Amino acid sequence: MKRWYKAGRTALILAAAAVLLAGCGGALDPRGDRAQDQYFLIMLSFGIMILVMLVVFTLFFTAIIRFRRRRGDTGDPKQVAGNHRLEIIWTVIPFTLILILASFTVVYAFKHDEVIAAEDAVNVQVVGHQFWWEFNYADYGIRTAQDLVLPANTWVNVELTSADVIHSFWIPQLTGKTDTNPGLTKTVAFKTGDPDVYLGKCAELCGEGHALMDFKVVVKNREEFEAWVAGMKEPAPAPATPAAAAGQEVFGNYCISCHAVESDKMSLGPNLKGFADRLTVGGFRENNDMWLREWIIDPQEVKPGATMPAFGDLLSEEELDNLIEYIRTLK
Amino acid sequence: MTSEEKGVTSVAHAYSATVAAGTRRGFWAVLKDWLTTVDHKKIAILYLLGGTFFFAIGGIEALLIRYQLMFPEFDAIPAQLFNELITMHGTTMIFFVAMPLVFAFMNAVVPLQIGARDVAFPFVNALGFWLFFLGGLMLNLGWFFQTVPDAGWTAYVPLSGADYGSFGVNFYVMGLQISGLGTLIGAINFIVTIVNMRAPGMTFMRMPLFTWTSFITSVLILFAFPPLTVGLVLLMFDRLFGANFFDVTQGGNVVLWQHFFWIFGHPEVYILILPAFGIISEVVSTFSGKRLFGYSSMVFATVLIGFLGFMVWAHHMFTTGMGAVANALFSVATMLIAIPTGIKVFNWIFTLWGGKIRFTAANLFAVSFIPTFVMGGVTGVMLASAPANFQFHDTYFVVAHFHYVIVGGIVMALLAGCFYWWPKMFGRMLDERLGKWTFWTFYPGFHLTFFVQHFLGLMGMPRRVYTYLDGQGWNTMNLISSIGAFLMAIGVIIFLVNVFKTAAKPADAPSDPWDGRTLEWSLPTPVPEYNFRQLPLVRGLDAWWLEKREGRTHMTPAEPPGPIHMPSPSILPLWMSVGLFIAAIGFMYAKEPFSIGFIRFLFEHYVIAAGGLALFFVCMIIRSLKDDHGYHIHPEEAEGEAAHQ
Amino acid sequence: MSDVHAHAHGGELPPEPERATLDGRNRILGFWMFMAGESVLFGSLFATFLALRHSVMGGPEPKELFSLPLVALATFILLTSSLTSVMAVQAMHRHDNRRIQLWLAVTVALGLAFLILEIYEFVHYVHEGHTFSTSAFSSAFYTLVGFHGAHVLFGIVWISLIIGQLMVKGLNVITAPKVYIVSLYWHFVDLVWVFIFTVVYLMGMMG
Amino acid sequence: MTNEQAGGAAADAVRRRRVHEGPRNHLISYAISLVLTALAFLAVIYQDALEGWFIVGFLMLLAVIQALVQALYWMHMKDKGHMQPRIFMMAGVVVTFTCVVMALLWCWW
Repeated sequence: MKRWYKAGRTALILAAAAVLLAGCGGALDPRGDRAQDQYFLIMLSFGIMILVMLVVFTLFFTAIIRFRRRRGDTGDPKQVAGNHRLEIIWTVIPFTLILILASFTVVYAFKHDEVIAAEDAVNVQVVGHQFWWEFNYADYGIRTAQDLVLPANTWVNVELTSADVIHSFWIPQLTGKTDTNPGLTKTVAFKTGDPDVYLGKCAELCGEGHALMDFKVVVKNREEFEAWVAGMKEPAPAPATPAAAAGQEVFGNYCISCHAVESDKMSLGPNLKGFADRLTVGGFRENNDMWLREWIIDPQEVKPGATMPAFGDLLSEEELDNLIEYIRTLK
Repeated sequence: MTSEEKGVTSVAHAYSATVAAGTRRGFWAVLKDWLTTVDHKKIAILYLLGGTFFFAIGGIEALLIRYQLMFPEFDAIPAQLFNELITMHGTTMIFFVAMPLVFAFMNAVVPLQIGARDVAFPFVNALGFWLFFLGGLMLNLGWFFQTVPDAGWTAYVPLSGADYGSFGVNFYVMGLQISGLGTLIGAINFIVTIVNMRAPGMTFMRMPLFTWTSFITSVLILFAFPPLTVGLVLLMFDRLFGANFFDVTQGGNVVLWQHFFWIFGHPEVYILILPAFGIISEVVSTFSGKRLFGYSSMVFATVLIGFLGFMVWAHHMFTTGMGAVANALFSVATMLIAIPTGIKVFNWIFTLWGGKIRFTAANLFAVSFIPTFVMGGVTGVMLASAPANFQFHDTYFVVAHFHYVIVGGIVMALLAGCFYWWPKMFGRMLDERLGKWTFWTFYPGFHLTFFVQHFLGLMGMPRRVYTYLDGQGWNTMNLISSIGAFLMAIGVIIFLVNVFKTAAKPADAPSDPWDGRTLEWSLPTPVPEYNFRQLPLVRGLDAWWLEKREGRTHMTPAEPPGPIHMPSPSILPLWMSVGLFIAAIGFMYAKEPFSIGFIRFLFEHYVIAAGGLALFFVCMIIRSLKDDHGYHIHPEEAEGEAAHQ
Repeated sequence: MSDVHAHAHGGELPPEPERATLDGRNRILGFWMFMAGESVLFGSLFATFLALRHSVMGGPEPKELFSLPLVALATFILLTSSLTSVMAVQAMHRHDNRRIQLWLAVTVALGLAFLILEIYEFVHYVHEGHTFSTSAFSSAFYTLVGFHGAHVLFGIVWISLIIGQLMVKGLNVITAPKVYIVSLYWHFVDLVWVFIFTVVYLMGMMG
Repeated sequence: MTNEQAGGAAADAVRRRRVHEGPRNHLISYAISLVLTALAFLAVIYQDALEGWFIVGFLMLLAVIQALVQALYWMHMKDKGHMQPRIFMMAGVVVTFTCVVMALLWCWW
């Protein structure tokens, strides 16, 4: 029975490994400098621990198989008080293993606490909100949300804080978590990988919408990044179509009090400058008209706990269409 | 035992374990007996019942959680309810299941193992139980008022605070304060009992390991619960009286709560696991037929774990941004704990080694504890590495880790303890066959549930998410995990069936069914109210086994028989706890706009709160003024008793 | 355990009546445990205070609030009451029931004086605009000092009850541990105050 | 019945001495406490004459000495049979110290 079970467990491990090899990201598919260090530490500790487990399991299974009471055997086994040599061995060997792991840990703990003052480093202030992310590029005068746009293979210093409760900023493939604490700031650095879209998450329970408080990290080439910065600083073009113009009016009536559409303005909700180019609605749904419409009609239905009021009852179908048309012009 | 006596003792299932002779009594008399008891053996049963009751609640919560996570974007349970479920599951399981069940065994076994007639403070012991129980009710009261704690069992401010928290968090704050007080005084009782009331010859280094671990656990409780109490008081002042400890706009600090919580919270995990270590040591040693390998290093390791447990709390907070020095220090300190823990694991294995192992249900759980706990332990060391922890933290890897330690460690040990000590506690043997069925459903179910969660965590699934999106490669593992959870539930149900089936049987367990080694097995079953007619003389480690192997059937007495002084039962512990319960309600609802003017008046002016506190203090004063002279059991009665064993 | 009863009734009191019975020894050791836990409780409150002591948020600064003569007087009173409570224990060791009551009564009186000073002080602060809800500092201040004040109040009631018991029941092996324990408690309260006047008041005055 | 109770002749002698001890020791402790308190107040009153860090250290030292004097004499911790209280109070102080260090290092930035 036990053996069967052990075999089952091995099969599970293999199955899990297979799934991992299929490229399902997370910390096991690191793309940035920090995440690669962390991956190394994970694998190092994992290796040491597998070693420990092998030794323990071998001894354990040998013991329980070899020393089961045989039928009819009623005598007492030999009473052993202990064995100093053995006891020293199993104190010293774990100590050595721990020492190895601890050395690497200490080195990386200091390394990962450094802020990188590289010339081309990008500085971003990250503010956690219930349940969305605000990204401020003070160097460029840009305020944006949900999509963290960064140049490739560059050091990024993020200054983390929160507007309400504690969130935790996490991009599994680029860097581990750091909490965003209200009233406090903490700056951490990480290096972006090659151009790609990485998934970012909130990793600290922050309320109803916590599970869906995702964001995207859009890593672009330097040139594309520069172009994005320039684009974000341009004023929004006047709406080209009458529908969009009508939508702008709706936006002005209902939305503008919370959502700024220029990247240099403070904004209560996510700043919508550049929304048309963003990857998601609400941080996790594909940015298409369907989800945008759903969101405006009833945000809580899409993302529980979202603080934006539902506009389904306030807006007519036509107003909704116009509004969406307008929002699509926010490049 | 005669058949007549069997009839008498089956009046009430649990009751019969401690009552040896008497007439059939009415329901109210029995109820009164249980509400006023100060007998540690009955309090143990109360703790067991209370813990099991909350275990059912916490278990259902767990199943609902796993049900919702079975499929991606499943909408069986809304987000808010899900947050309430995880909060209540965690809080219930730690404070109102693991703690009381540990206390149940401490109460049932420690006085017997050290050769004492009673605990040092029987009244305080009873008070500890009632405070725990009413604290647990207080926590769960939210379900009836439809406002349930929802900020996680760690209740991080400001999510649990005055500005962002729901009303339900009040139940958490009040419930944990009440039960925390109970736990604290319970711990003081055990420290004093173990220090002052050991039988002649029972030196510290002859104490059974379960007593040792209970002792260290009590010490940890003594020092770990005050910081939690302070944290809860601060939170309560913030929420109810407008204080600003955690309000950043008024200069408060949100990290302070986390420090207090974990200065308590980390020792708390050792508070729970150390008695589990003790149980495993007893069971493994008994069923291997060998004395514990490396007893003194086991004791040393226990003390060391207890000490280090206080120095590592910040490893739960690596991601709060404490800086490299703190992270490095706490990493290394945490890893060091692996060494005494490793010593323990090897000692258990070498206790088995060379033994003649009997695989009873109790030993099945105890033995399987070892590899499971090792798996939980090694992930603990992995988590201790701060930079790697940045990836592990708050993911399912952590969930897997602590469930391996808590379910694979503590619950397995508690189940082993149940099967091992059930005959001594209740006078009946649990069914071995059903016990093995429990094992073969629960144990695989447990691994199925939590093993895959390691990988979910590594793949980036955060904990405390009410749902997850499709296409991240998490679907299969979540489904497996949920199936495992249901398998565990089946195991638990089989166990409960076993308990009921056993309860229906006559109480005819032999006094020493396992060829035990420690003093509790030298006593007749059911254990008389006064435990030891004559205090035993202890002549070494595994005192009872030594005597048996020298051909004796009784422990050598250390004193002549004489009248035995017993404390009087008291209803005051219950009333004191009720007083605090009422006071908590009074404070919580002080600002509630009740529609009925009179009720509103009572709450608004703190009449209810003051009334509850008054009840508490008046009971306390009565207790102080009225001397408890107790009563005496005379040797003749005791003799008559002994004749039956 | 049978000796509990034997000593409780009549007979000559032993030299240390508080330790004459197992119950008495249990209570004393248990109370030490309680105080060990309490010291962590106060330690946590001190930690809170230290963490938040600069968060005055525009409210009055400690320097503007505190008055050293008042604190010195309170300290003197509490210190003296600690001495009188140890005198009560000495009287108990001499089996002098009347003296125990006398010294305990003096302790209660001094405790009351301390409490009145503290209440006066708090009322004064509230008038200065330093209320419980003013800032994190004010919350931490009132919680720490108020917690100590509550301990003083509890001690006063407790000692009074014990004086009553000594009057009614006399000094025996049941009341003796109570006198000893309440005296320990009172010393502990005084000990905490040593750190309060040092950390809260004196260091607060240093700005 | 317990090991402790089997106190031999030595313990009895200590007890007898305790009965006859006068209030002298306690009055001395009282005087020491008064002096230490007065020193602490004086240090703060004349704080301009000294460095800030020195006064803080000095105050803490005075408080600790006073606490020790009171615990050892008034609370009888110096006496025989107080091993357990000593161990547990020490442990309490260690945990307290931990809390305070926590507060100073990581919450007061």
